Amino acid sequence: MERVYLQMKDIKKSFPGVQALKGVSLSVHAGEVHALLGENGAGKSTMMKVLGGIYRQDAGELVIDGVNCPVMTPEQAQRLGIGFVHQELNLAEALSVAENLFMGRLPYKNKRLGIIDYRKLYNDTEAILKKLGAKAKATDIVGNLPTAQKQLLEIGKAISQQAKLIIFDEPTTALGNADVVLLFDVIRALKQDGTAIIYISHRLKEIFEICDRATVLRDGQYIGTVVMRDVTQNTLIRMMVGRDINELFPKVARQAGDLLMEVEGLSDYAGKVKNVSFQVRRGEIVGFAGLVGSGRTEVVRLLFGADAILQGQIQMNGTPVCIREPRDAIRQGICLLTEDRKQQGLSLLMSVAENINMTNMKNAILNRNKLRETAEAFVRSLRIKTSSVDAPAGILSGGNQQKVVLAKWLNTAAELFIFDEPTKGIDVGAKAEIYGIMNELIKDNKAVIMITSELPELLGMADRIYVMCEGRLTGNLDRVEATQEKILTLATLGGQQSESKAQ
Amino acid sequence: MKVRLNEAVLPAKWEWRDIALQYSVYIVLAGLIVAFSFMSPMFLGKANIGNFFRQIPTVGIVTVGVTMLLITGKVDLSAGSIAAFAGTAAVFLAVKGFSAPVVILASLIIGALWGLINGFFITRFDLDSFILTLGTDYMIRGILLFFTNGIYIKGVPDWFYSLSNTRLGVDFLFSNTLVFAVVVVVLAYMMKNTRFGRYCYAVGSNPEAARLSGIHVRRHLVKVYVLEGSLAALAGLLLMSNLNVGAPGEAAGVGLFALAAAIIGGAAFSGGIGTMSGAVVGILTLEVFRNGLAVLGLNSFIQQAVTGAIIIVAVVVDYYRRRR
Amino acid sequence: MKVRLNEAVLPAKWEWRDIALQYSVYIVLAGLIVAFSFMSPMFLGKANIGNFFRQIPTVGIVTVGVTMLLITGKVDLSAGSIAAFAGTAAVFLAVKGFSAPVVILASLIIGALWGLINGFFITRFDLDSFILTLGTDYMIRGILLFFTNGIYIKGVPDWFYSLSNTRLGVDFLFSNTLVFAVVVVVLAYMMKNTRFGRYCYAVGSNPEAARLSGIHVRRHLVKVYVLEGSLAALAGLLLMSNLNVGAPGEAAGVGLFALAAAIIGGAAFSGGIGTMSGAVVGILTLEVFRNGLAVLGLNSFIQQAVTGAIIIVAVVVDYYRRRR
Amino acid sequence: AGTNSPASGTAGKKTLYFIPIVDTGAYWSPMKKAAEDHARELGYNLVFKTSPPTESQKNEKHIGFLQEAVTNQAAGIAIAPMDPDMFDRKVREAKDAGIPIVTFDADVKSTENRVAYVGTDNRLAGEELGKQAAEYLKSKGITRGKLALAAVNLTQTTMTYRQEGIKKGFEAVMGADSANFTWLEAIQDNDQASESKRQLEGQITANPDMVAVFSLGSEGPDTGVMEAIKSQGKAGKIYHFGFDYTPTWENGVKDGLITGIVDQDSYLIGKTVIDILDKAVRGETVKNNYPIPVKWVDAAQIVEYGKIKQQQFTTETK
Ligand SMILES: Nc1ncnc2c1ncn2[C@@H]1O[C@H](COP(=O)(O)OP(=O)(O)OP(=O)(O)O)[C@@H](O)[C@H]1O
Ligand SMILES: Nc1ncnc2c1ncn2[C@@H]1O[C@H](COP(=O)(O)OP(=O)(O)OP(=O)(O)O)[C@@H](O)[C@H]1O
Ligand SMILES: O[C@@H]1[C@@H](O)[C@H](O)OC[C@H]1O
Ligand SMILES: [Mg+2]
Ligand SMILES: [Mg+2]
Repeated sequence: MERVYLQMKDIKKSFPGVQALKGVSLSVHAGEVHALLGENGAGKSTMMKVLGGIYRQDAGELVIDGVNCPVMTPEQAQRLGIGFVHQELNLAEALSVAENLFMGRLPYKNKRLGIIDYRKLYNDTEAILKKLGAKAKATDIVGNLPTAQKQLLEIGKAISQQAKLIIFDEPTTALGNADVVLLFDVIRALKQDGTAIIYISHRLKEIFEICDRATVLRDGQYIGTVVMRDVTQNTLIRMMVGRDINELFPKVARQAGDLLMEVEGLSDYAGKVKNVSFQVRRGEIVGFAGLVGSGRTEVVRLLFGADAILQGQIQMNGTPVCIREPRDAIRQGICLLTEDRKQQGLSLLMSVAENINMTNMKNAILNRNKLRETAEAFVRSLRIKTSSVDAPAGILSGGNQQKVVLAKWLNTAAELFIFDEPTKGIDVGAKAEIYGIMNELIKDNKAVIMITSELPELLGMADRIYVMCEGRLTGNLDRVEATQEKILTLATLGGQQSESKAQ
Repeated sequence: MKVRLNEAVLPAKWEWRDIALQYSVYIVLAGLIVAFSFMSPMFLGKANIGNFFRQIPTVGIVTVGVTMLLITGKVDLSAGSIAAFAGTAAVFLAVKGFSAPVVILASLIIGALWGLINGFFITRFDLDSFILTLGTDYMIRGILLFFTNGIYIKGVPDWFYSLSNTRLGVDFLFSNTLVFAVVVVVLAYMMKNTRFGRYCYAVGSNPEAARLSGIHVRRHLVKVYVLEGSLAALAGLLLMSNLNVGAPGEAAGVGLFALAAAIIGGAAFSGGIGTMSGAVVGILTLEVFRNGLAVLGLNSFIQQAVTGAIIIVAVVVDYYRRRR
Repeated sequence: MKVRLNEAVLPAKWEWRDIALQYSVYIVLAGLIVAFSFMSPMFLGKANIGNFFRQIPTVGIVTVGVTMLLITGKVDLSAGSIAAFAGTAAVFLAVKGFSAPVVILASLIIGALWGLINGFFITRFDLDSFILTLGTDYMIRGILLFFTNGIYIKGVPDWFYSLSNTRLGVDFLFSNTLVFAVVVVVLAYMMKNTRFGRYCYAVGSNPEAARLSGIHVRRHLVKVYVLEGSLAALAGLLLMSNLNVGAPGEAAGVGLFALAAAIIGGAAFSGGIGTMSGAVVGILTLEVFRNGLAVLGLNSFIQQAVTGAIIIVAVVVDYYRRRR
Repeated sequence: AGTNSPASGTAGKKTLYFIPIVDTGAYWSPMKKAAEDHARELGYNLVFKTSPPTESQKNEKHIGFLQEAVTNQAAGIAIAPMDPDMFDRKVREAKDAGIPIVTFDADVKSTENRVAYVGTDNRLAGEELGKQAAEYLKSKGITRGKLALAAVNLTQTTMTYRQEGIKKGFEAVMGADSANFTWLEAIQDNDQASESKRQLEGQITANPDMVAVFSLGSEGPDTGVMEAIKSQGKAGKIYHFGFDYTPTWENGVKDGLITGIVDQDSYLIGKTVIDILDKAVRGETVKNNYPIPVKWVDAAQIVEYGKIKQQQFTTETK
């Protein structure tokens, strides 16, 4: 149990303008779940990419199972049994589930000619899928699967490789509660088999639940390694952030104001939203709860004009509005922070400044100085960690990218802010900052719709909570009456039978 | 250029419209055949069918090669020049008196070597395949024309002519058609059932994921270019046999046309998508159309214009298929 | 051909990117100029410089148009045909006796309309721009050839000839060069400092994010195609003025060549990347090279081969630039 | 397009296949008109087959047309073979099938397999042009200098023959002085006027002693050469000799951008082809060769000459 499987000593790595790792050490035992913690941009992913051979360290030593590996490559990492569940999905979307799981290690009827044994391939796949509790079938095309299933596949890939060390880089951001439970079962089983596991997450609750020890980084510096049993949440946060965060959910209760948005009988073409009606008032944070796949994202995409509306009416400030395109919604003062920042939120090749200003190019001829000043102001006020506003958004860490998306919308005259999973991949410090921003917004008599799969966050911040199940609204709970249990019941009730209970 | 997979969730009920769209290319093809045979009795005549089958192998073989490449996420604009180069070289050697096996092997190797060069540059220098093969297209053709001085090579031995032109029992089946059919069947099997084929899809769909799965992506890409180059050479060989000369200016533009056919047949620039049967239907559709127009005796410029139009129609139909 | 937006795509040293982008191409360009001036004393002579400046506008204008389109993430293979169509139509109208403003406006509108058609199909049916414009290329050219019967239109009035050929003070500066320079300056400014230009980068870089930021992506794309079509028309106008005829077969392949130039100049197929100054250096590099070869009086075929080689060299140099 | 199908209400009529390289342009258009007019007069059903100039499998397609004519048992076939060897076998197969074949524009290798060739002898035509050019230069007292040549496509056999002929004719007339002349690399422009213009401009810059240019093939090189001479201010200093009449020449007559051309009488070629084919079909004996001589047209006569010529253009394709 106490066998040291991985040792990374004094790793240094710099990118132009940033020293991402300033001498970080990490030691992981076989059969241990080891958390890697730190704020956004602390260097966690970079550390793991060094381990995976994706980046080459500037200095420092890597010892795996007693073997010194000065230069790591992805191929070598694979040979050494290092499995990687990346923060970003990395699948061959056009291929089947089975092929994704076994690519590179397909079973053959004739090894030399490489003639594939499909029967064995599918059988092996079904076995793994069962172990993962995944709903997908071996022959499904990955591109057609929901994100949660894709995320499970990434995990399955690592497991099926019989890896001795598996790195989970924020594996639960796209998973619902039930899936998280399943994942933890899988992790525990792996641990039993003596697999070493590195677990990265910003959800401290999970860390306490599944991890044995934790190594904390801050600003690329090694802060320390602790045994989970011996620390409190506050100690951990202090190590990460360097200060205390007094209140995780700094909720400011306010009297709800005028009716801002009213939605009647909204449905979409794909059948993922069925006859949804609700209201949002100024000065309130309206939460949407539901299982992953319950259609919350689809509802807000309709409000924003990102998808086409089949039926239903939307009123803003008491007048019906017609929203066909996001630009129509923006004109009505609606904005949407999408759940997928890389694909939908940012132009990764463009600079931070350009991303921030994209929603607000009012004049045909641009004043570049002014745009720059605007961007710099947001970088300061949101504490976006970037070497310059001219850096491409793609090189920022996940959490900082999220802040850029936020800045983009704060830079408009929006009145209704829709946040879809706003704290996905965001560190505790930044989370508190985002909650602070929400409070500012409602103080300005604006309104917020928040979708989140983290129930504590929902209960902590929302004034009212709508619950969705299979495309229908199944409940509308007030802040005071809402509990985890009530929400879960409403979220798992069949859409049909609960129709009467809505509203 | 990204394909949307999200919407393509399978419908619960298969309505006839869905089926129609799923097989849209086949339907377009069938429709064309029916329409043309009404418009001209010559269209389904023995003479025309014979011609059709004898003309399809050249562009057909290039098309399946290019489709394999597209599935792997790459293109080759130099395919036509490779065909001309390898074919002309074969004629040169045949005229010099080398034996059939030597000539054929040499020609295929020449095609493979050009493919190797394309593949090497693209992988070694991480180049866009479009622009690199545009460059090699100019280069290969220029070298070929320079060495031959642009002049046809004559005096082809009889065995060389028979490569394409051996009659197989019936009047409308010749050896080059058979070669084409064999190539299609072998390639279709390979793409579906072998490691090599599946690696093509994996590399085309997500090269990074493929690399992380332990596939040697660069090496695989080079292999695919080598195979595609040999296929182009085979096409060139059959073409020159058909023409009975070594024609260095031949097969210009075949690469682009093959690309159009592959895409009409369902392959995508984004890689990872496409089938051999689709490719064959794609090229058949384009060629039936062009053949029909020629049979109808349309003004040759109008033929060019409507060929453009059919490419557009085919991709628009494909749009409805994707949207289903 | 889709580039995946993971970290690996991003340049390692982004601070130097803009400088480095033009630097390496400049080196190739400067090297070529030095080499040719050693090889031929005529190369830097007044006469040749004059020729060079009069030859560049046609392909140059198409190149900047295509670059704008590439930045927006699209291509146009029909640019050459649009140029020929609009230019020939202008000659037709000029010969019929219409006045200069009418003719010029009509020609630009024709180009814009073809651009509109390209843009409409691509956005309405979500088509791959490569294959759609391959189709319209055939179509536009076919229609043009059909209407003119492939025969040149002659009897061009004097004012039409002056469009390109008015001497501007010095011996080596003519009106078409001036038009080109103005187009470049205006477009460079637009791409950098206007909303239209920045939207091009945003749409090319991530169309979905652009749409969700409130950019009307389709409409923007159509606008870009319309502008690019008009630029192609302008190029065609200057070309026909230079040739003093309406030549319906002219400007074949110019679109592909312009694409090569744009990419050598640093634009990328994946969209979102590229500059006008890069594009100009790209086309200058290719054209200096071709001009030098013509002055040296090299064999036509060898010229073709080395043009291919220079494309390859340029992209390989570009690789080292990216890697720095 | 009623002439395109042998079965289109023309029962009883015999079918002739007519397969030119293309059906458009100043050279081919009159030929097509002549063939159609004349076939109608003689009571034939004429099947006209050709392909677009941009066709990427042009040669294969045309071999196919020939094959089709044989399979459909045409009464007679007229073909412009793009190369003597390429069509040689198919022509033999036609002969074996008992179908008389007339070649035009270019011939096949085994001349015994076709009944007759109608058209220009491209070597002789080239010689004529070369001679005329040399005479002209001599008359201007020019006995040395550089010579250039531009063609659509240097790979076509007809073009190669013409090039050979031009050199031969030029040397024959120039005699000993021909050693003082240097031929520059030939320019190929694929019918892009701007390309031949660009290339020739380069050659003129590098060779101030250029005295003459020849252009062959089509309007592309013709125009390119004229405009290059104009842009370099060499009108009247560099003499330009062309092959084939096109109306575009009129652009250069006034400014001295064209010196003279040899022209093939393509209308006569078309008419003769049908005549000879008719005779062969009816079993009459025909000659082996019907050379249609080219005609030298001086710049001064081009406009007048063109008036007659343009009456032969067909607009039927519209
Ligand atoms: N390719 C790169 N080029 C330049 N800087 C980079 C690059 N990759 C990472 N960085 C920088 O290195 C630092 C560490 O980033 P890293 O992605 O390791 O953070 P992280 O701890 O994983 O954060 P998160 O929790 O947000 O995922 C950040 O400042 C980031 O901007
Ligand atoms: N057919 C599909 N193809 C690809 N991705 C999909 C598909 N369906 C859903 N997704 C993605 O899966 C994720 C969750 O599914 P979905 O959007 O249906 O539920 P949701 O209600 O948005 O979930 P949540 O409750 O987490 O917001 C989203 O990121 C969504 O974009
Ligand atoms: O005879 C010629 C023909 O062979 C060529 O293709 O086009 C024009 C004519 O001069
Ligand atoms: Mg990270
Ligand atoms: Mg969601």
